[in-house]
Amino acid sequence: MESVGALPSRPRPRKRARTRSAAAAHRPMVRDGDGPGSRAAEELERTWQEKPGLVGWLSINNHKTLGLRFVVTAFFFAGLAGVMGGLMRHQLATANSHLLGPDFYNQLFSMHGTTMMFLFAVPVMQGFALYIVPLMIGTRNTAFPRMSACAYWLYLFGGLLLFGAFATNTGPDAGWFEYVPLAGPQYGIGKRADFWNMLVTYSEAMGLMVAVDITTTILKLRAPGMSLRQMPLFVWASLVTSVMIIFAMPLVMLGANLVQFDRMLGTHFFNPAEGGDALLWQHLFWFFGHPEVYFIFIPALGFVSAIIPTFARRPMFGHDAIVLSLVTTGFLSFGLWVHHMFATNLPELGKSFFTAMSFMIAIPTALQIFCWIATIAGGRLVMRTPFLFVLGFFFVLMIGGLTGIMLGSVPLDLQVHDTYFVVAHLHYVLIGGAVFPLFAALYYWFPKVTGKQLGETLGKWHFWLFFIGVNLTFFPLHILGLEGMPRRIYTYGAETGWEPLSMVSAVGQVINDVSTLIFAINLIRTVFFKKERASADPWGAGTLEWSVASPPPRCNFFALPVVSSREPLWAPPAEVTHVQGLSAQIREGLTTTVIDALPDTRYAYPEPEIWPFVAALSVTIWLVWSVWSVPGFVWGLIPPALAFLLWYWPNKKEAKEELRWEREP
Amino acid sequence: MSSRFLELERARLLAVVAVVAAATGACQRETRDFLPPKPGAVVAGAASAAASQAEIANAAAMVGRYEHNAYGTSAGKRLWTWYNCSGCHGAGGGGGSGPALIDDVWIYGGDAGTVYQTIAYGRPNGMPAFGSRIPKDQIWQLAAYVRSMAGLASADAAPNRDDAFLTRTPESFLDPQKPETVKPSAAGGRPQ
Amino acid sequence: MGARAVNDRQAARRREATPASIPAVRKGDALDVSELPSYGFAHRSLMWWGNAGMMTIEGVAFGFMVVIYFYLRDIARVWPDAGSPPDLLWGTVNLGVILASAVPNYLAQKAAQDRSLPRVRTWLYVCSLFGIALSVVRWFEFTALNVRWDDGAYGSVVWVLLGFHSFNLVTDVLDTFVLTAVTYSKPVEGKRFVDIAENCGYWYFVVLTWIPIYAVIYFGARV
Amino acid sequence: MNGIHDALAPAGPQALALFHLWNAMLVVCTVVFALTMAALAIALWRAPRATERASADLDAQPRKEAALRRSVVWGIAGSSVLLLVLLFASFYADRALSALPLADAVHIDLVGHRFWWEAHYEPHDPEQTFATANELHVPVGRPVLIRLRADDVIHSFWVPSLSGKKDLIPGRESTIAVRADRVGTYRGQCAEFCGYQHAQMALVVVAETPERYERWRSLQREPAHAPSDAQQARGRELVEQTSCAMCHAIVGTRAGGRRAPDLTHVAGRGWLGAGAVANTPKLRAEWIANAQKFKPGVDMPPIDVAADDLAAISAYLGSLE
Repeated sequence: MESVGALPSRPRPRKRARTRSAAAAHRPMVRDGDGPGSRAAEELERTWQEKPGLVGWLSINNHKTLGLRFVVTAFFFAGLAGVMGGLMRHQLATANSHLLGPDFYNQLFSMHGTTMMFLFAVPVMQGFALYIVPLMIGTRNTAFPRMSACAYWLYLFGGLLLFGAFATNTGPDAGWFEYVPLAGPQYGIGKRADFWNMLVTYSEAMGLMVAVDITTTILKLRAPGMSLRQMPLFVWASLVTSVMIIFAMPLVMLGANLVQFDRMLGTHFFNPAEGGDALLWQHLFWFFGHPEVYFIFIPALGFVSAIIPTFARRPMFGHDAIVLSLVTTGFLSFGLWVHHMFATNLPELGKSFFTAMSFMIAIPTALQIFCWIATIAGGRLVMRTPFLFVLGFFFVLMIGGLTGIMLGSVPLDLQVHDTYFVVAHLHYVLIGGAVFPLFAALYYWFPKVTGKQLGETLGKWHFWLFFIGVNLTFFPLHILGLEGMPRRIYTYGAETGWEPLSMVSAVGQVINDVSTLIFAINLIRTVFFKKERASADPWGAGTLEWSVASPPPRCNFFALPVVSSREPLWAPPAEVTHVQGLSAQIREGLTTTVIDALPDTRYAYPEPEIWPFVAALSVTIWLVWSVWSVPGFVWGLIPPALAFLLWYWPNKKEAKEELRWEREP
Repeated sequence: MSSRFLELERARLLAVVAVVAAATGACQRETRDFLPPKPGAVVAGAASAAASQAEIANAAAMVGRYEHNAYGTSAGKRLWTWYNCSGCHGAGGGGGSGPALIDDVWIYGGDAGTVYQTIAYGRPNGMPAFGSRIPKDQIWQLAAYVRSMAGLASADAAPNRDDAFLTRTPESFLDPQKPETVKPSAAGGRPQ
Repeated sequence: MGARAVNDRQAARRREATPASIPAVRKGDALDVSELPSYGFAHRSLMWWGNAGMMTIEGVAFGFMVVIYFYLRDIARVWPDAGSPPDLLWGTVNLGVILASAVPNYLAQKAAQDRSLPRVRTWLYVCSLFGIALSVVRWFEFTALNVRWDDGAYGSVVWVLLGFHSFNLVTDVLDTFVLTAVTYSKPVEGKRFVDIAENCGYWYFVVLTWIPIYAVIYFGARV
Repeated sequence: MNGIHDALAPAGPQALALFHLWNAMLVVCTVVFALTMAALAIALWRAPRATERASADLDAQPRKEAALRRSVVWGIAGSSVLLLVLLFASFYADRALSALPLADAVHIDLVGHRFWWEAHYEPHDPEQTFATANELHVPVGRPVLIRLRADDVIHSFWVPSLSGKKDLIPGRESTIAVRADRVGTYRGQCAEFCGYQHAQMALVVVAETPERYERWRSLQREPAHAPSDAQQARGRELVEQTSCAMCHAIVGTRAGGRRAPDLTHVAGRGWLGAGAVANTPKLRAEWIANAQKFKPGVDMPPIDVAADDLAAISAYLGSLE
């Protein structure tokens, strides 16, 4: 799984002292603060080194390894979902084609949607945040690394269970939002909807755990001097996303559990005959659903805001305006959910309120786009692949955003809701708004993560083919939607006249596949066959992550930096440059105050343990057991309770070691 | 060293067997084969109960297959409401002018072949012969559903509650009834 | 405890509570932090922020459960649509006991902030006893709901609302048991007192969320 | 099931209002898109090139920054005004949708089932009412008030050439008012995913002159034609005695099932199975024998019946004009 991470460049693990406490008792207390190559740096390398063997690999809680695992696993799931997308396009290329039966096709589009939204988009953005944010704010690890490790294992087990279910013909078959009567007790036949509800519980738990981890890291572990105004824009985007996740994801976990209670315990939340209501599920889901798509969009805005200054060779124009736009978009996204339900019989006045809100949210994004264009206009440009993808982002996102405004109007939505116009809009906004910036970020931070730069020529081929493929695949769908082609149909009659444009779209899909193939070749060629190593700052960027080696040492900074400007590497050297005095023999970092980042306390990061993996495994046992038997829902709670108890039980060795470095507040 | 290796090997073997068992179990429960194996035959008129044993044996196999198939039993439940079986057997199969179907008392026996025969050829004292009116495939599904009403079918394929007024505990909530505890009624075949 | 000792302790506690109370010393081009404390209470500790995140998550879940309660109540012609409103006895007893449990919880938190192990251990025992009492009262509450969970939308939403709070209550009572046991595992480092203080903070959340839920369950069907 | 199926080919006042709104939105959005892309292109064209090693210029030139700030402010002001314009256009179109005069409207009760549409004309007037399925005939110029109810899962009634869509939600009742101003057949399709055969759950609205509509309506209210030859009589007997009668109803015969489309005047309908197969004698026979071949997952079971019986049934149903 961690093929990219396990690189030849990783230092050979040296034999550790048999018992740390015995060795530590007489060892002099070494403090950090000197540069690389000093005795403290060597001691830090030993302290932050991972345990050997499989147990060691399973108990890694370093934010770089976790971030990498999230991204690699997310791209693995995205590959599978992409194949499903290709299959569907192939099925719809011709009229009356019975290549795929209705049941398998329903599972395909449900799995495509569920995987892309829950198993690819959010985890990959959180993976990038986990990797980049600590480096960008100048700290050694995230605040709760074990919780993020447990979140990764939950994510992996959830994804494997969903694809295991799909492999045994039990994949969800009622769309990626599983509207209730169809996924309810009567029409949701077999265990299919149960597995979907369980996956939602998994992926939301993962999202929430990582969100709390990132929020606490950003607020409390910034380098001294990095006040809120000095924080880089990508860190602002991650903060806004994480806070939104904390307020939105509990709702869909609650909703999925209520549907599961309806199916397993016979409650009547959504049974109209016994007082329930089918629309209640739509309210619950979409109140989370719309912020969900902004969890994917706002980190991508963060990527663009991090990349443009580097390739325009100047600070971002309107930094504060972009921060305010990010925060406003975060708030407004909670007020839009009914624009997914315009075709229901909700009162008209209420719906028009949501039209106004849907139009209003376009303004902060427009402001950001204008600020970016202004930065490009005022800068000196370096036309490299990451910047190309950002330009592709402008084009594709603008079309997606404008069709979004069209969809926001109640009357027009009555014509285009649940048609291929919506399919075109969502792909333009998601591919334009998230996948293009994601590729830009991948090309941008690849040298930092792996120490080698991705090929430029292949990169440009990948960009142009992807750009043409996306537009060729999804633009015709706008027209098909207006010609009445509904969403989620596995076939259509020849008399409908939808065949020619569907064929064009299928051709576009092939071009997409070719571009993804080129990207894969570029990836493999760089990781396994490229020899020359990238420097610490190949793009000449300004933020902190470029001040450490590529790939960064396990402890990130041998001496934590002190920051005095938004682009520390570009600013003239300040008088105070780094922090000294933290322990080099236990994993220690520095917490700082929330607003002005004044040094507050020293903080001992938790040592790597196996318990997060065991806890995630026990939660898996509980959830799978609860799908098959109702008592399993209750007795299944015992394994997780035990796992979390053992996780919390203090480790005597570490307690003794940390006691040596303890100072009263 | 070798014993540990064997133990590892056995653990891996067990895991594979468990996965395959889960897979086949899930496959059988979740298949939606809309085209039945052989198009349902309209059983000729009021053929006497002495229909060929082969046909009954085949029916038992088909009912057994549908009992483990979620789509089959839920189609059976839909047909139960469509063909108004509750008119005589009571809203949740609790009994009315016809005998109750959710208890463990079976006048003519609860095994698959007998239930199929009851529906296809009818019974004295009021059960009409539906053979000529309901295609065979639907009779198999109905028989599978009737057996799941009494808990004789596997619980994880049994249908869940309807989005309607709750008349009984849903079929998938019943703890399975042992077939051998199926008691024939005391009197000579008269419905209680 | 002379007056001077008292206000010394108050000054020490005030210093502990204010972030960046011990400034870092500048040495040449570096900032020396070796004198900084290695843990802090309340929002100086990362555990407090983790707890705040957890409370927000559960607060959102409880909030929307109450919204669902009134959504279903609004579309129902008659409410409660099955069974009669729950008896007031056990709910009110629970309210009383849970409010009373805030006192030992407060004292346990203060003991943890003073880092005196014996006092912490005694008050954690008292909190555990309150926890057991509350769980028993909650069991009777479920029997006094006068409705089954599958009797209709009303029964479902009341059972799930009470169920979620009970899950929350029981997990935090188990937390208190674990913390009491952990006080016996030597050596006791400073960070553990922070954990105990934050768990007491979380218990305030369990107490405070019960008040609106109590009002909704017991008076939502009456008023 | 053929007929005009295009939101850009309006045949009623509501679809026309939406068509105008679509054009307005398209124009405004294309202009905004073009302007923004032009701004980006100019920015790219005029900005000098540099390499990674070029040092970043931190001291922003005041004159240039002020110009950029002015253009950004103008951009935001412009887009906010345009958004307001679109907002009012949307409200205006929304009002036009619900401002349809409902004098002497045709009342239809439409119930959505898994994979077909059940329609009852004039349901409140027992003497006028009759049932039909999947094909609605409406008089040109007269409003049609359709009451939408769902029997199982959520469906969505949508005929793009007439008006926007409206969901049919179980446990809730919604209405939609529609009017066709031009004679013609307008195709619609279920627009909310409802299961295996969501793809083949189409309906057709045939707008015709009031006279033809009255003729059609009076024909629909009569019971089924008596069979005119032996084969049709044999067909009727089979329909009444075998599985057809369990679900289908033919007024005037002993077949009275309520769970499937009413077949009293099935020959008058151009398609069978809600758009699954054309209503020609050969295809009709194949559909009766094995509907799953055309529409896998539909609730109609395949029946094993001899060839001549099948021909008889098909002939009889073909006679029910």
